[in-house]
Amino acid sequence: MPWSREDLAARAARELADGFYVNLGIGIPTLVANYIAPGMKVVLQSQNGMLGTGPFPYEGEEDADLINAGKQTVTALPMTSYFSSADSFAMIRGGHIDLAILGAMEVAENGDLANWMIPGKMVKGMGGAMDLVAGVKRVVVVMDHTSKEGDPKFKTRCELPLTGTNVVDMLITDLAVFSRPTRKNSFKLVELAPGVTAEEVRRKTPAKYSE
Amino acid sequence: MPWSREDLAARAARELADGFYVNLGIGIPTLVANYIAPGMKVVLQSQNGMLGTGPFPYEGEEDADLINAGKQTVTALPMTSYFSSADSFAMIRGGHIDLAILGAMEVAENGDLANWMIPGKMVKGMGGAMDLVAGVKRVVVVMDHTSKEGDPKFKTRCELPLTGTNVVDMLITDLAVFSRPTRKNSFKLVELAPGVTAEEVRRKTPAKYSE
Amino acid sequence: MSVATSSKVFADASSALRGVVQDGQTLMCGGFGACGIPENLIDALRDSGVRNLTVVSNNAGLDGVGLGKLLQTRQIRKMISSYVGENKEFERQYLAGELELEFNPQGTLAERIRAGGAGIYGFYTKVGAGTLVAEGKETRIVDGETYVLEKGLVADVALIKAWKGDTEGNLIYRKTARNFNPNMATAARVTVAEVEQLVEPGSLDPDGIHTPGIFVQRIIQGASYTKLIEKLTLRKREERANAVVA
Amino acid sequence: MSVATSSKVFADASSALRGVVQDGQTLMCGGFGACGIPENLIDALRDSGVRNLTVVSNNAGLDGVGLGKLLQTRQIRKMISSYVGENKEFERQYLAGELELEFNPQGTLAERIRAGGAGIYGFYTKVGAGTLVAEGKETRIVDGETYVLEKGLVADVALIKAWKGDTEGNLIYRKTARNFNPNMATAARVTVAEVEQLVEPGSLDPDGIHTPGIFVQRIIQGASYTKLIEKLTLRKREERANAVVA
Repeated sequence: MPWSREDLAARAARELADGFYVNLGIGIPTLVANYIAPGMKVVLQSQNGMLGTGPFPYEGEEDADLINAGKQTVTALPMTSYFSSADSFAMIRGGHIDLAILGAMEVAENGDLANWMIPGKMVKGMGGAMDLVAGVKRVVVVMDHTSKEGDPKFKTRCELPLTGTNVVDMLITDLAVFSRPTRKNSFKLVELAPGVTAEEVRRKTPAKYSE
Repeated sequence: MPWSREDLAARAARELADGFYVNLGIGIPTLVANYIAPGMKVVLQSQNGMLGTGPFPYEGEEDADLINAGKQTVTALPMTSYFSSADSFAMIRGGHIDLAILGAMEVAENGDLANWMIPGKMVKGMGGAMDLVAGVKRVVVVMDHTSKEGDPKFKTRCELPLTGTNVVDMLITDLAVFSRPTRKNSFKLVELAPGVTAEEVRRKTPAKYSE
Repeated sequence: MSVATSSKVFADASSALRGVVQDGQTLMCGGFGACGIPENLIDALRDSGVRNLTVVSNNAGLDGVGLGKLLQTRQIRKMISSYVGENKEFERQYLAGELELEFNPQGTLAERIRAGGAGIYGFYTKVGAGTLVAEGKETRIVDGETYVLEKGLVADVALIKAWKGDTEGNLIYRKTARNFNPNMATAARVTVAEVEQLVEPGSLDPDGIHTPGIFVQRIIQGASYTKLIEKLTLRKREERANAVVA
Repeated sequence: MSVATSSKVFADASSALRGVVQDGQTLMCGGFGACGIPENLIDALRDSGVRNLTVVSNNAGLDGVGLGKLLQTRQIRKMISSYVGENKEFERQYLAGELELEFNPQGTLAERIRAGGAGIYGFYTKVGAGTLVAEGKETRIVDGETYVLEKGLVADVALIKAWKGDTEGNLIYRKTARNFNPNMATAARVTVAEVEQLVEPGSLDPDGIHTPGIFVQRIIQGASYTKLIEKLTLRKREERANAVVA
């Protein structure tokens, strides 16, 4: 049985460690905040200019001046600080964030990532995605293993325009987890969703990886 | 009769205008603050990270955390703000300061300035001088027309290592004032100290200038 | 409060833009989504009728909100942004070829603006290397890493929104409404700021000023603020507040 | 105050440097002259006995003050500074060829540190073009202006002095004691901060924090502060307070 969205978020949360500064992308990555282990301290960065992003506000406590990078209302914590966009991306680009968890359209066997643009469709823009993958120490991607049409998304080469080259350290799909110790290594299958076989993953994965 | 140090400062102060943001160098330029016309508002920047530098403190009011770029104790004003060194020089380099008044060892007829280093002597460093001359909109230099030994300091070419090339807009010496409308023009003698003749200036000035 | 003490203070947004904005200019406009946008100045810019603008702003507003208002009136010729997904009129004009668009990665955009304000011609960044963003740009490889040369960005006018400001132009922003505002304030020939509270010099903590007055040429107290919330997201009262263990 | 809540808090300067500093490292050290220097950490660095250091600091201290202490003990091999005029022992070692020295224009030094912390490989600046500073560096001419390529600067360790800090590492500086400190805090693998007042999270205004805690790995409350005034300059009581008409 493939992993659900919640399962994916919970699995990604296992990549967190105590004391980590983390940036979570929009969608499933945002859910990761719900699976931080009790007692573990993880500080969330929002690239619009906030370190120490708190949970969503209770009704009536929302503040239009206090949003995350997904433009959702959030709250502050005692540790919170605010800064400009230039300072926020200096933090990101300078390698000060330990981990980013992001969604993807395609990942390639060499670690290339595509998650911002489908040619022919209206392009919304890359936002901070290119900055994050270029700057954050470790990038974990969470995505479905195949598209709704059943087309594989972990490929030999990305066909969509890239967000970054050789930037993915770990790929968590609804079927399996692929990881590599450094960006000089290739990916290895390290985990299967319950009931999913290595053979099924092999069949649905054009990307080369070791087992 | 050549201008005194105080005369030079007073003459340089006439280059100020209402609303100007100004950086004053060490020595005679610091004295310029005493000659700001009554009612004229001029804001002083200290490159160590302060905008709105106030007068020296009264005894007992000095604060070790509050100094100017010459490391002298100063005071704050209601308009004062503080910032980091990087932000301070972003302000300077970005052309936001209207005027810098600096001392010099040599000025050349092409606007080159030398004011930081004498080969063979112990070099103290350029501090912020190179940043100021490269970034500030208008640079006024105040210096003696000749050295103590009588050697001219407004020259065809600087012989000392440069602080900046083609950066001086106006030169005020104890004998005369030389100015140029833009850095594409050459200098013109625009003023003589009382009792000083154009002939005397000519005799003591290897630099080419118009009269 | 007395306004006679400072020539930077203007009575309202329209008078603050008079003689400053004109057709064909490049404008920077602060804000992230609808958060921290100069609402009053955008309205005044629309009312000024200036056209053919190039606007540098992280987003393009929503339909009828923020810069969306200037899209409806067709005053914008080109946007330099990182994300414009919230705006149907934008999409229509862009697909019809009526609007130019230059995408910059968000951090590259912020850094280009900072560089423009800081007198830096350009800088080398890994961001965008090997992607469409690097096309047509100089690159260099150092120790196996590819860096893209990105150039400083400056504007004729910056429209800035702050929380508090004094008559000297010193500004303090509030929470994430800060975003691009302080960077843009440094990068324009003329910066016009609107604030929720205009105060006398000495009222703001000099250690806490985000934008020193030197960067602000004109300032107004905004008439009123809508402060639209784009994506109201709430937590249920019974939910465990576990997003972060502080 | 409780220190058990945060692993960033150390008991004193010596324990904060333990396992962090070692021979041959590059260190950044905040301060402008004697203003805003990490007094306690410098003493602990001297006591640690590490040698052969490259120190990035705007100045080199005075004789027996600040970094001057490390010059006396010969722990510094090389300085990267903009101005070192206050130090006789420095001069002696330099003239004797015992000390290496690299001068950077003050703003270039600050920007190189910022670039290092911001993941920027290098930047083009007009500063130093046509001078000794540009020798051996790449330059480019754009619209008749010459720009010098300056590279980002990083360090193994940064020693930082702030006014207030919380146990999360958030820092606030006081007046002109800020100077290079916040920039250096971003540019080292390990940043150790000393503060005059160590407080609990939530005590500092989140809009007023100069250095977010992410940049600080270790923090101590300094034991005591000398805060030497280098050039005490006073105004006479009867003097006209006219330096600036505010």
